[in-house]
Amino acid sequence: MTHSPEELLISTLADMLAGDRHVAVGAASPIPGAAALLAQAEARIASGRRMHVSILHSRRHNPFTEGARELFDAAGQGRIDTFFLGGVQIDGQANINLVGIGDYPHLKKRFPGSFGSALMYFAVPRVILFREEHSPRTLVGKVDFVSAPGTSPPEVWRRGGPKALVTNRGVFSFDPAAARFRLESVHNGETPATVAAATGFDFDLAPRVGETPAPSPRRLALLRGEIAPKVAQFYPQFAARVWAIAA
Amino acid sequence: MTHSPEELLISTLADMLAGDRHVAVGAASPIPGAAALLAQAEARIASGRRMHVSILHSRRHNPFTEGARELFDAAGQGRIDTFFLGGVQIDGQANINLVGIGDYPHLKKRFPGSFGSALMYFAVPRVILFREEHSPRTLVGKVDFVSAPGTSPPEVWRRGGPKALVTNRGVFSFDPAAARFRLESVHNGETPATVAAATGFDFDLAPRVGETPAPSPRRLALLRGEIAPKVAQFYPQFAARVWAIAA
Amino acid sequence: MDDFNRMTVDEIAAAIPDGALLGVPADYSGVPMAATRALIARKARGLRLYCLPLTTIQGDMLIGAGCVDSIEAAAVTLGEHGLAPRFSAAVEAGSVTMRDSTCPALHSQLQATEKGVPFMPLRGIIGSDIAAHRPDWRVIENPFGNALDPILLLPAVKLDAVVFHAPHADRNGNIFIGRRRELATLVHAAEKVYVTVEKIVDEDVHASEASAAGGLPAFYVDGIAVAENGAWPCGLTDVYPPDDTALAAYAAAARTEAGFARWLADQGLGAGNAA
Amino acid sequence: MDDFNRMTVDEIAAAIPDGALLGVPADYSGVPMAATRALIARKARGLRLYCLPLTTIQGDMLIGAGCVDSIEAAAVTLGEHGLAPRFSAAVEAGSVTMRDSTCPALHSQLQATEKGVPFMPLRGIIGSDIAAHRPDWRVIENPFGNALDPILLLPAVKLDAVVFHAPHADRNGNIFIGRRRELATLVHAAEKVYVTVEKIVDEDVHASEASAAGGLPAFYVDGIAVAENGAWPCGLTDVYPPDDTALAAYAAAARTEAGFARWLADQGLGAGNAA
Repeated sequence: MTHSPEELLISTLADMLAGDRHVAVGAASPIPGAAALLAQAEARIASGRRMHVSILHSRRHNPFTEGARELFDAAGQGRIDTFFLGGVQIDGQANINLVGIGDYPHLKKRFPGSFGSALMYFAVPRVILFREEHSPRTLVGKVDFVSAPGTSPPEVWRRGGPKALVTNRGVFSFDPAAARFRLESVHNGETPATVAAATGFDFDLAPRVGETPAPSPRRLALLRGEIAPKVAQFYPQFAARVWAIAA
Repeated sequence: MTHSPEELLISTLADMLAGDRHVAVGAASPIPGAAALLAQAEARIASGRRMHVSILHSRRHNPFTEGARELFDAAGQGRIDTFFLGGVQIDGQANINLVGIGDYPHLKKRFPGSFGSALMYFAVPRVILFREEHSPRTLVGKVDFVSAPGTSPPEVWRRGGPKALVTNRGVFSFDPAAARFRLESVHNGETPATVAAATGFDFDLAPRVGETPAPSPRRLALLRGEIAPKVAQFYPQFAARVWAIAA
Repeated sequence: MDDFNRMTVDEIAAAIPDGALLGVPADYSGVPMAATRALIARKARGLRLYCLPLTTIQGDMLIGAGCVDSIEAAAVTLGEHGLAPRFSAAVEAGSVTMRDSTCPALHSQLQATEKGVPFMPLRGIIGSDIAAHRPDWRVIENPFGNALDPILLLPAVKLDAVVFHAPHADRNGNIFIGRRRELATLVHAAEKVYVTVEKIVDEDVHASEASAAGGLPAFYVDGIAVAENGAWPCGLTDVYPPDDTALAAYAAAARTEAGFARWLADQGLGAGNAA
Repeated sequence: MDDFNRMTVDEIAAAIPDGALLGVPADYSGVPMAATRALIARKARGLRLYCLPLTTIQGDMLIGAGCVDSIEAAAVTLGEHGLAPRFSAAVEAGSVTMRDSTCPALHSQLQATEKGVPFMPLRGIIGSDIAAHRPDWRVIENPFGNALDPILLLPAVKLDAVVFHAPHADRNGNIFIGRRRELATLVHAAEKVYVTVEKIVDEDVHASEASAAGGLPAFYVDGIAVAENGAWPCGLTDVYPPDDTALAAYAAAARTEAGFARWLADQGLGAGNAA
């Protein structure tokens, strides 16, 4: 069964969520949102276990009742196992920049801002960096502005941090002690060399950099049959584009 | 028109609330609660002005929607103008004791505890001390335990504090600079001398200590006609005793 | 199909271990009396009660039955039914340690845990004997002040468990708590969260904005037991009023240790008194 | 009989003075677009926006119309409609000062005022360039720690005013805000509170526990104006969805200053652009 690039990314992210009790997904994140719902469905099928998924963008899947602070409070309490962050720029030390390009505060190009990244990156045990565009423009040697640092000195309280970086070219893990990414797999059509050419920072290589596993037929069927209609409810444009379905 | 002792106290407290925007009344306080509702009705009649009255004991008159912390938060914000506090003991420096009699923690007689007094006494501009029993047992030279101090050193943040002490014998004002009470009026049948004999601390005398003014016929009619039925809804036993009405 | 961990009241009592720091709601806030009777029946021992911010018959019964080592609260009282007799007797005898606090401090120490911070500042309290007897509290100079400005810092408190009673849960395990947001504070600060409810309803608490505003999300909750009249003899807002006759009977009986023991026996809890 | 201070939308805009530190709700939280148009119409100047925690078209329009000196937020964006063009242009040109923050900090600084304390601690953030550019924030050593444990302290922020849009108020002046408790935080931290509503309803918001749980008490509110579709083109939860066509049209028009001016003129706000 063939799959789309988006379905590969959803499948890759879903693998990283197995075992979580509670996955939260921020705004404007259809692929992480679909991955969380897929992992939730698979946990139910495999073991009857309930995985909580909180998708801020969705009326139906947003469980919070104490206003916008509750996600951050829940993260502070250690109740969120995995969260997703992106970045206008991500550098080799996993620092992320959501603010802009240029010499802050005199930016050449202003982006929206840091959102809750400066807390979530510290408080959530597993943060998955997700940025589709994989180029020297997005994956840089040093970010122009640190919205949230990838690592912290030992005396600074930090429950979690970056565990992985997923792009449209491959999958990296992150070693906080070395403050370096390691390429774990490349998507179909890429090699470590093509990935390195598209990356603005140095990274390590896994002993064997394989191809990112394609979603199984069974997983694809679940994704298209059960998950896609749910995603269409809160990301209609994305669902229409990827699965040609309406909300 | 004759009035009961309770009606005199309600009337006396109501006089102290004129001009307030927001009066809050804690648990187990039928007389302060009735006084607040009376002052509210009189402000409406006099000028059409709305005085907010929050009575924690009442489902109907408790406006808070963020749980039990909201009263204290609102006080911290400076939104409560007057609050009432009592005490197992009150001393001449306006320290109040809601905890017990004896050498803390080895008390001879344990009472419930300090409730929110240790914040409210600082945060609310005008705190009215109200204790019906006026005896050397309740108005003491020095409290056995300071649930909340009557005065604070100048460097300690304090927006408000004790403004008056009302008992079943008279009305005192309080001078925080001198940390002393001053007898302002005595209830019918009392004199400064009988009050002094029943008081365990020294206090000053106003230039002319008059008799506590009796409620006017108009006020009594309002109290009995409009306020008493409201009080009966949340203090049925008190209303039955004082006004012989049922909820 | 229920999509939550359904327990019995006895299983909840068994899941709260001896010695636990246990969150206790106020009398207006869903008193878990069915679970309290189950704790007494299982002869719970060494409980440390943390009240938000006070307790009435729940704390008094647990103390009278010998389940409690210490209690932190702004007040322990039977309200209009008078002093809490087993509490007062135990404190006067020195058999239970009372950690005197004040309402906003009890809220703030849980809110610190709620926000994942190690402490919270609070105004007032300085100069009271409450502060004088709390070596776990600190006074610092306000770092943002220009002049001397002492302010109290209170350390975060994390509860081992909380149990409360609520009107209903839905089949997804969301709880309806209405305006009683202090229950959410207790929950956010607790390691384990158990809830007893009057009933399970079919309509999702999150279905409408009005209902959701009074909801507690399922992801906080470790187990739910159905216990009809589970707050009795305390009341449950908009569901049933307090049973003042039963509360008055308790207040009268509990004035003496013997009277309390008889009252427990009448409740089928005769073997629950202090070991 | 209405028992609240009824105002018009224009009176609300007039009551918010030039230079005010103005609370701004997020796009999911009752965006006061009618009041925003009235602020532009009255040529408000020098506003300092404090967003909880972000703003979309409201902040972008106010900036484009020259009403804003500075803005503090975790993000300014048109969401699925792209970057906020007037915001980005103004920040790039240096004509508006952006005070970059992060969502939980924006909540905590208002919660400090809510609790009447001078500061609140917050975890994380240390080592970010957000913290590096905020001289008003302090790092201290945790007084309760045993080892080195730096923690950020954030000073309390008191807003001069807040205005937001809500589904309804009752005749006693209570506001229904549903689950949007961040609106309560904005209110608690504001000197003056103005609300626009779709309608005034006869049933008291406090009448039932479910409705009261989504209520904001009247005593916080300084004035209420009825403004039907008052959040348009933003949505209002459970009342109407965002008008994506209008938002897309705004996003396209506002890409240039001239396009924005034409768009304002089409809204009858032609004279509102920067002086």
